Amino acid sequence: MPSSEIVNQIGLSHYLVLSAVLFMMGFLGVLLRRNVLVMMMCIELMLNAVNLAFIAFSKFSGRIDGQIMVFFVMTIAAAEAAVGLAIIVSIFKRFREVNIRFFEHLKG
Amino acid sequence: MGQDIFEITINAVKLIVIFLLMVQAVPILAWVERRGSAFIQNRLGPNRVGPLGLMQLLADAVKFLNKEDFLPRKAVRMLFYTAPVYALIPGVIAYCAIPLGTPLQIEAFEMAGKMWGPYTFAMQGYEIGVGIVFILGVSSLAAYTILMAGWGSGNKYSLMGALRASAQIISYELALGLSIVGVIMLYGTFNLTDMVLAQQGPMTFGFMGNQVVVPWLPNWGLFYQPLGFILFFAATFAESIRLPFDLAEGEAELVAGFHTEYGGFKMLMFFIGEYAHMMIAAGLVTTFFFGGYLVPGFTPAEIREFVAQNIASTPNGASAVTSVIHLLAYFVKFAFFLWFFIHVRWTLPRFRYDQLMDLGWKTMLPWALFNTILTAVVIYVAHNFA
Amino acid sequence: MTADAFIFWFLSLVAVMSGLSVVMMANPIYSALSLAMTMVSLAALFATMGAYFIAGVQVIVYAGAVMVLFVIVLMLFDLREETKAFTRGQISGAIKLAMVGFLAGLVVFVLTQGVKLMAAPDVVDAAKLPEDSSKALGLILFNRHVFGFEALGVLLLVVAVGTVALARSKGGTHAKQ
Amino acid sequence: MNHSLLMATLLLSPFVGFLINGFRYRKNGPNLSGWLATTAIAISFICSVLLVADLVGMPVENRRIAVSFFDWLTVDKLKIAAGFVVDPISAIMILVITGVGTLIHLFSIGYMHHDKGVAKYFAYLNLFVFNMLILVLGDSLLTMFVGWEGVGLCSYLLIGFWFTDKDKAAAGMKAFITNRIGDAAFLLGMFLLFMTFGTLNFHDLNQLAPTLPEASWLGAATLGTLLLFIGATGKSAQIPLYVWLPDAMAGPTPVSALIHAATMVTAGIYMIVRLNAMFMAAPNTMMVIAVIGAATALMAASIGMTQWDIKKVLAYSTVSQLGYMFLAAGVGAFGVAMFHLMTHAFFKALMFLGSGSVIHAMHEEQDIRKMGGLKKYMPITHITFFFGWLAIIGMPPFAGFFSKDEILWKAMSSPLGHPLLWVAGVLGAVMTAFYMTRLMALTFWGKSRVPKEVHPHESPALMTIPLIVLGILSIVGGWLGINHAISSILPGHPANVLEHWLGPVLLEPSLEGVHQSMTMEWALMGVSVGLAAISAFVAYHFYVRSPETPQKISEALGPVYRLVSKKYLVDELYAGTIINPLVAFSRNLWQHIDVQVIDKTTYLLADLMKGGGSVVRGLQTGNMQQYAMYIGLGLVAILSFVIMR
Repeated sequence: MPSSEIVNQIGLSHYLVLSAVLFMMGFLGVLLRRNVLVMMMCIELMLNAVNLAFIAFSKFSGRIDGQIMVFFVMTIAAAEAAVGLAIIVSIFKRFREVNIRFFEHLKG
Repeated sequence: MGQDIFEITINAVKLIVIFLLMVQAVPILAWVERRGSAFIQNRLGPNRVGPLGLMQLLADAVKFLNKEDFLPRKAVRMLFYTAPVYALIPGVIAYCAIPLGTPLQIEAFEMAGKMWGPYTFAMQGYEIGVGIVFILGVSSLAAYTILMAGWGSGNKYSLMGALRASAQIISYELALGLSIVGVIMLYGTFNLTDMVLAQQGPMTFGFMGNQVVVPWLPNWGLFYQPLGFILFFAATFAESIRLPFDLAEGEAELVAGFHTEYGGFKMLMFFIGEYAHMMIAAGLVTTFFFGGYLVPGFTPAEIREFVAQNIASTPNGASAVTSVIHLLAYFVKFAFFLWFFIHVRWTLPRFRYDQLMDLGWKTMLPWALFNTILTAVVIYVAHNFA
Repeated sequence: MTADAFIFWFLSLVAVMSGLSVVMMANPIYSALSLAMTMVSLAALFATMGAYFIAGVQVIVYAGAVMVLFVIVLMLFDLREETKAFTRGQISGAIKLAMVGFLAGLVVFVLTQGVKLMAAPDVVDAAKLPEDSSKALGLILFNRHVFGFEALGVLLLVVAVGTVALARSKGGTHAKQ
Repeated sequence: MNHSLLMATLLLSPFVGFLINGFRYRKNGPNLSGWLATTAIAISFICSVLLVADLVGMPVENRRIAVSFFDWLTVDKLKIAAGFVVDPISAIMILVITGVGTLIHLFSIGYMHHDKGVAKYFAYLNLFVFNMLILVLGDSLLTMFVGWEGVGLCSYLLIGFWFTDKDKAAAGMKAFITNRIGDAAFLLGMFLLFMTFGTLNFHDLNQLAPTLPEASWLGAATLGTLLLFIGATGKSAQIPLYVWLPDAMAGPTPVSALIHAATMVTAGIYMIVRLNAMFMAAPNTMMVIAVIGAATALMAASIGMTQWDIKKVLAYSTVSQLGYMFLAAGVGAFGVAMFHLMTHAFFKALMFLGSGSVIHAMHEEQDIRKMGGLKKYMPITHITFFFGWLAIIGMPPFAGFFSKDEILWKAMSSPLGHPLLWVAGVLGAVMTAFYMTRLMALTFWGKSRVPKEVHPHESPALMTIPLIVLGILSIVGGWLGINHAISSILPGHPANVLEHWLGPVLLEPSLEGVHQSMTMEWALMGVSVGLAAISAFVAYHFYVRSPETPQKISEALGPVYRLVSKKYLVDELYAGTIINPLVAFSRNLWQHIDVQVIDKTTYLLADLMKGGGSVVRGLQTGNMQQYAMYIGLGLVAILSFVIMR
């Protein structure tokens, strides 16, 4: 069994490591998945990981600002998701398919 | 969860009892609905099976059980099967958070050679600090069951129904949430029990520095938040997709909406889910606006003291009896609202979808905002110009 | 294994597993639902850390609305099982994997070493934050950060208008003729 | 009348004529533009006559009208004002320019009547006269240089007037370029003089000129004057740079008359006479001038004898007469040079205009082999031409005799002179008499070789009046400068008017030490006139009585004759030695250096840029995941760097 101190004593680093792991998973998803919607979701996952880190810092440093930041991040994420989905809808209407290859048409 | 085994078991038993209570309530409500609607439509309704047709629902249950378990060809297996199960979970979780009665105090007693300390058991599933936020959150997850069912069954119409229903739920969640804000400002807490206790005794409130007491009125939230009550009550109809907002499965247009392809026991699960939502709505209305488990006009302390004198002298017995009394009080209000919910279905015509959306976004939302601002102003004036 | 520790490990396990399934699932609907699961588990984690209001908001806003949006869009597109879920190119895939792995290693290393400096005082401060920090959050949000709050309101308005314009622009039932 | 107003009108009226004709060159018809130009020059002529009259009235020692309009250039030490001076020397010049100019303008009204761009022609002519006046009246070398350049430009414009014809345009270009070479030397001379003497003003330069003559060739005065002389050879068509004048005949005949006989070509001599003190201080330059003058006279005269084009013959005769003027200037006889310049202006302008009317009559035919016996058809032109002929070969009563003999006498008697120079002079005179008589015989006397379809007729009055006036002048012109020997035998001993007029202004070599015996003078005069008469008779005999004899002689002489008739192959020499190597050098300069070196490097740079661009373009694939990967890699790099440090 890992040393009891790490398992039982849940400290800031536990939360941060969890957030890092989630963030990396999201990043990997963004890199690897072909379907743009899933990419968007992975971005949401990354944002959630960030929120977790914020809350952890806010709890362990005793300042409330973390939670306010989470509040802002959440709104931005919602806005980003909305616009992203609108773009994806218009791409879908145009190409009947929703994968990253069609976004290359937006290339300059 | 509790310090020792005894408390944990009691809590577990409490949860199961509430769950069973909800599940059993559904057939009764169904019976009430069918009989009520029959009488409204000048017909008798089910009266063959058992006295006054009470056993009809049992027969239906048996019928549902042995119906063929049918899977549509283009359905998405996993979603199709999990949707009904998931229909029930949010309803039950939310209901357990509603306080049903005064907490039961048990003195320390000796049993099986071991001293068991004093316990207090809350007469509700579990005590949640931020009651309202928790309930709102859980109820907003209901949209997933609808979407899963709609799309899972691979039927274009059911998908249409599901999309409309989920859009409706999300929009009215907004109105619901905002109307509650007035209540939260009034009681200054998210905790449901505190809200109920805040509605004790006759109507008393501080205004312009002096305490005004209105003896003949109970201290209910309704009188402080009339507009809030109306909005909240209408929004709950939409939340639980009950008439007049049940466009999702309006028979004429979309057959049965998102649960068209479901038959047999899966249909039953959806049925229960729907009624569970109705029960939550009724419970919340009573808690916010009608004093929850309080007997109108009397504070729990008075009742306990009355019981201690002439009914049950031992402390355990007294708290038990008061709890039962408050449970009954809560149950009466709760039943009344359920009855009301059901019979509204047979009296109001169905909204068209765009009317539904307009009502949600263009009338209820502004009014809810207005209510919030009004309450804020009134509270500010009341407190600051003391 | 204290209760809190158990809760933390259980929730983080759920979060990690559902996070992984978001990336790995071939069918986008399943990944969407697993993402919803992750969000709910994160909300629970927030609750363990005393941020009840944020947990509630997370569930209502994120899991309840944004994810529903995703699911609705996915269902409208009627995306079923994807044969080639991952982008082509083995080498680039390998590079990406290696890069993310290394990055994760780096970050975790930094966190475990660096945060130790932070860890010391946290036990003391924990008490400072009230058990239910919703009230404190509300106070500060509407006093010091009121401008941010209003800006967010405007942002959401802009987004709403933008999204409608964008969605209606090209074809579809409500397209401008 | 105050002098500055007169000077201004004198200068500006041709300029105004140029402006009017210039800007309305499409709209002005032949008559309007012609009479406009002529009146402009006539006004200048009147002004110059008035000015000269005032000048005559002035006391002898400071006969000088100086007018300064504005300060043109003040740079450190160099202060040049737009100052103009009329003194005895420039008086003669302005009278000649405006007088002969007016006559030539009158003549060209008739001559150019059928030409399309008549207004343009007259605009150029007016501009030419304006520039010539500036050249002559300028009080400093720089102002003179302005006129010098202007005149060069106008000669280019007028020679290449019919620029649509390639050869004529080439001739204009040739004239301009050779002049420019001369001008370059002129500029260097000016710089040198300014550097040493600190001023460019004629009056000051003459004062500052070193009194005792410089011995060495590299002295400031010698080198400066030598460079100025090279400039003069360019402008006045002497040995090295004379090649442009024969080709300049491509221009309309009145142009040749005005520019290439009377005015522009004399600019060189005028400049030397202007700076006489400076030139006197440089005996070496004087010797060079005399030798080149004599050589040019001989060479041009010899070529003249072999030419068949009427204007070419006259052109070479001009070159040789200019040679005589330089010879006179070279031996220090500045006054006589001016005198010959004046008389030459009269009879050469006359003969050019005469040839013009002949060509006009013969419908643009210039080859004298197709003429002959025109005496009958063109009596006035013949008579005036006859007087010009007598003047040029130096028959006693006519202008030519006095000025040319004076030059020959000065060549012999002057301290700077030399018997050899006199011999060259006489030989030149003999040849001049021969080719002029040949010209007269072939065009006017003898059988008519005019082709049937051509009917020569006398030119209209407009063209014959100037001929008559010039004819009278070429008779009377000579009497202005009768020398002592002749005046002694003439009744009333008429004084040498020119001598008195120019004497005080010019610094001529002092004659004390030299014994001037009258008998010697008479002897030399007799020899030269006799020889000239004999050669004239021989030429008459050749070309009128027995036309085939010159044929036989030319075959007998064979190669010599061909060499001379091909103008000693000087053009080919220049082409071979200077022009072609220069062109070849610049071509391979262009081929190798410009193309290979310069272009290649610029292209290299451009290619580098393009190459670099294409490398970076690889990054821009539009694949968003690739971009994300780059972000990740960047992050990893930064993080690892931060940690490692």
